[in-house]
Amino acid sequence: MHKLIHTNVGRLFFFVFLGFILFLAGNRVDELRVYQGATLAMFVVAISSVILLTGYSGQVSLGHGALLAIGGYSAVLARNYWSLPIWLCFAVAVLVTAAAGSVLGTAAARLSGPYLAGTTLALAVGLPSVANQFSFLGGEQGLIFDVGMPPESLGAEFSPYKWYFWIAASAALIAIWWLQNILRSRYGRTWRAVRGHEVAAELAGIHVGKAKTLAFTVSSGLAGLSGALLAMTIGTVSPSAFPLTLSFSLLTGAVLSGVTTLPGVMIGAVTLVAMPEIASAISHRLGDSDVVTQNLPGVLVSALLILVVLLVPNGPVEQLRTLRIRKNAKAHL
Amino acid sequence: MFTFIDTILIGLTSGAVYSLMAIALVLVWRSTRVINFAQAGQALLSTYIGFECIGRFNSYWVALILAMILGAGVSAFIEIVFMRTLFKRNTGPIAGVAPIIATLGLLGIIRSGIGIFMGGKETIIRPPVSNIGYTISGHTFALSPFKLVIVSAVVVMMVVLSLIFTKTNIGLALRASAFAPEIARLAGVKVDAIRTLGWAIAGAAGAAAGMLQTPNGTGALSPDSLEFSLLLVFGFIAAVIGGLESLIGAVIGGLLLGLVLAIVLMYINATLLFMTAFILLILVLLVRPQGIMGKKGGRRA
Amino acid sequence: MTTPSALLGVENLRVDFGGLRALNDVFLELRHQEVVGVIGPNGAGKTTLFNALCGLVEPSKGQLTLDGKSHAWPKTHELVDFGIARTLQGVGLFPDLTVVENVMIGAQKFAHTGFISAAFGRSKDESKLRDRAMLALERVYATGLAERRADTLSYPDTKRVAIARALVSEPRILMLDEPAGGLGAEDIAWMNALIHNLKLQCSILLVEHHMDVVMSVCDRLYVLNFGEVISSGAAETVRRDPAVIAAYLGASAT
Amino acid sequence: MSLIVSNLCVDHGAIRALDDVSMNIEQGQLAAVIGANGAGKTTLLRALSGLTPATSGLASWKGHNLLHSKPEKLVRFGVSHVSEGKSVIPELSVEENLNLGALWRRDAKESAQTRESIFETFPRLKERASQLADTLSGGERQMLAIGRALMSKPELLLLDEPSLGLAPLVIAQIFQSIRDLTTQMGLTVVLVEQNALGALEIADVGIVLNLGHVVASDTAKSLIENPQVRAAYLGY
Repeated sequence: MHKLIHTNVGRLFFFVFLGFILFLAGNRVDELRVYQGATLAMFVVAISSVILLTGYSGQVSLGHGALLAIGGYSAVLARNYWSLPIWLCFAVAVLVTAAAGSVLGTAAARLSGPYLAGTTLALAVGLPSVANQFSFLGGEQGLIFDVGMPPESLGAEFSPYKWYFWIAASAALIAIWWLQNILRSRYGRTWRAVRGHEVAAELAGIHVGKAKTLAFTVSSGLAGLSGALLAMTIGTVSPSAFPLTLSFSLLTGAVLSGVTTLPGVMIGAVTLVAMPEIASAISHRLGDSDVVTQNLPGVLVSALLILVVLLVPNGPVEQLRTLRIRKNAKAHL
Repeated sequence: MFTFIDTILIGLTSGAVYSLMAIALVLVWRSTRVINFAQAGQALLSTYIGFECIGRFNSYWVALILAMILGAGVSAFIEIVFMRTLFKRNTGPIAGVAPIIATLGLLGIIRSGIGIFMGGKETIIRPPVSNIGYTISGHTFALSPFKLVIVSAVVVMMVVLSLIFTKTNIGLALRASAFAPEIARLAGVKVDAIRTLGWAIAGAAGAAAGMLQTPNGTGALSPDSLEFSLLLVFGFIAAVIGGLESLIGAVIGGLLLGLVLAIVLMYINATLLFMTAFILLILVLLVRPQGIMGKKGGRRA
Repeated sequence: MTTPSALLGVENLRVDFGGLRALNDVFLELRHQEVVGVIGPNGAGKTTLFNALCGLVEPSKGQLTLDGKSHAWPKTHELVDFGIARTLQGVGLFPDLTVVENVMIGAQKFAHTGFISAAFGRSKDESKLRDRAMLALERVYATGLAERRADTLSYPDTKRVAIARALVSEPRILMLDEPAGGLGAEDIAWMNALIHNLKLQCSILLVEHHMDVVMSVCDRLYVLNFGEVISSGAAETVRRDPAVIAAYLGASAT
Repeated sequence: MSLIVSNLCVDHGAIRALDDVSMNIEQGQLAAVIGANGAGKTTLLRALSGLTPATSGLASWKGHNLLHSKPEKLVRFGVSHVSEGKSVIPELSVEENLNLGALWRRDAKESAQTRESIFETFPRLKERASQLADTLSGGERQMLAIGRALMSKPELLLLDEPSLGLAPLVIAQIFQSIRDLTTQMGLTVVLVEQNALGALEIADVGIVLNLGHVVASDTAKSLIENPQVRAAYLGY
């Protein structure tokens, strides 16, 4: 099994198999779980996007929420104004956000760490307010995103949430398969090289600026997709759907996943999905006061973030791997 | 004409507060090479402390001083407990990002923590003097006694800071540790302690920014209030525009941002504020990727 | 001044750092199948010369010729296309890539897979790149290290891998920045033999402090001091030059 | 009562920079440590001043252990290190650079006296006292760096390549002042130099390092004649 995953065809089969498992799972759990499954898929894509940018190409983005917003709005506009089929709306989201990302990335490639962090932060705060400026973006209330009812061929009992889950899960599977292919190709290698040693990468013939811009573009494409998925699960797009805290949560998810490792992405996504539930369980014990219910998720996520950075800065997955390497090295001696 | 004068006045007062916040960020950046996103959270915490103090001592001024002292303490605590551990352990692939992430986490904890403990209460900080503008020949200008207080408080603090930095031994140690920590250590400066001090001063400056900004707005104090989002984002943009390295740069960045935003606010539309700040930031960085007063990167190999 | 047959020629090179003149009027020539050493005391400007050649610092003035034809100073990422590869003093391996991946990065110019095909998992030339990388590793006797992560290597091993990464682009000119630096006596002897071996395949430009290595491998030397060439010519002649001896041992203080 | 180093080993990651280095320098002596680039000279000084942790071995000054102490502590104990490359802070004025060395001292009057005596030794610094160190020439910077170290009232002065990048005439001046300071103030000096002949001429004793090992150690006079010095530099 392990070996099979390491060939491209093998991985394609693995992903199809995974999709089948998910399909079976989707039929066996209640509506809430199905809805959470869709959210989970959305987070998987969004966190992968952050990991790609921060972990693989070494650029910090504090403003991924803004990219999600671009994706969400473009999908909704494509649906509402041109009535495109739903899969095409997602494609539009990916392409538009990737295009925006390539422009941003060109600027970002010139900036060093703190300046890039500042620029992306400003973008995350600034961009959603644009919606208030132009009436076709729906202002503060935003726009309704209706992906339509599930096809009748799926049967009458097939609920909309299950339909969302199907869409989100297949989108996530395709996106991750696609991303893994890229990361295993010379492009992924190039990004890791640039992050490892810029000058050495340049001497090896890599145009560092182009490589970084490409990473930003691909990451944006994924962010756009997850933005569209987010819009689908909540049914609307509005400035308040993409707050600064979304950007920060995604970063938290990425850190929990171990910024550099894609396999850990589930850890981050599951945590982000489960956090509100854990928080509500705890606040229930504390007597269900409003302020606690509202703020507990924030406290938990932030505390987790700090603990991870302090204790396992490269994420649990990477930490295990390092331990294994050390063990092997000792065995060699 | 009146509108234009008001624009300048609004720009300078809000710019002064952003400058104060930017100074706090620059102090931390210079002493530990960390962008402290928790700065706005610390300012929030200090302002809450100030609010409690107002209740107890019945004086805004005593509360301001106490908030600054306690803000400094909180900031020093964060440096000692979190930053030192972080730098000791931090070697992995995310070495460059980890401090930023840690301060974001702190920001989250402070905000939500305050939300839990204080969120239910109604908290209003009233300005100690009137915030209603002076009226001259029928026009009420955007300059009130409290705005004068803000500007003069910021000016006083800047003068005090620059005196500390240029005239005292501590200031010399602070500058030396920022520019060349190794040489400073060889000269006998306890660089670790000086770093903590840098954080403490930043904490005090941030506390002052919070205590001045809150009554200048609606006066309502809450973890999610607009005032603190403004401080977080605009203080930060001001610092980056200024180049992160220099206190003068922070002041220039703050005032520039304040003026530009005031123009947008008065002549165009308030919803564009954040977008304008972003565009201004991009424009400055496109011309000078290292900020207005920042230094160009050295040799690479 | 440059011989028409020279692979690489530099004339009147000047580099300023702020007010400081790091290089002044420096000239250099590298011919086919030649090993040329650049030596000189600390701070003489040797690495600056390498950096100027590699586009890492910008010369204030100076002419560059490649194959006898005048040429603009190349950008760093274009060097590989001109057939120039360089190792770095600090080695500069990519820490979280395996050894073979590190070397494959050096072979980037032979890769043609487009982004779209890569996304669909059709990286056709991947195995070719790997073969090239393994071949390069073989030339530095490091095939056994191929699957190790670069940050688990011993220092002498990182130096081999760095050279393999430079070699894999099949350069005509190999620039080695202190290949023996930081190595023990045994590894220095090994490096010495390796450079002798490489001589057969490409021309080599070398900055090195270990004089026994320099004397053993170099055909000609340029000696820098205070950013200027104070002596140049055949290795044996240069070594006897009183100006060089003074630069190395220091002039009398009185 | 002297500087004693025995079996000192220092590693930089995987590289062993100093291997089993031992030396013994009497109080009041000027010792020249010479050797080509990469011999481990700078590492030796950094280990002695607490900048680089040692892997194993001992180093003591006046019976006090130098290893495992922070540099800012060792300064208070009389160990001053002028690191490689004219260690001044260009953003500060000349006077501020000097004052930096005496910040930890509690005797304001005496520090002022020290400053005056440094101005006497290097009158050029007095002329430029209020200028930024950035505007100084290479030689002046080196004087300032040494002056800064002297402000800490050192008994053991560690100098790393003061001649680096300076013109021969300036080197001669700097070397002469180092010799004079040693004699006048009764300092013990470890002078790390690539400029072997110049350093040995002013030194009392000399130590030759090569590839992290001590290859020769003798009085400065006899080292000048010693072929091992040439071997360490020129490979013959």
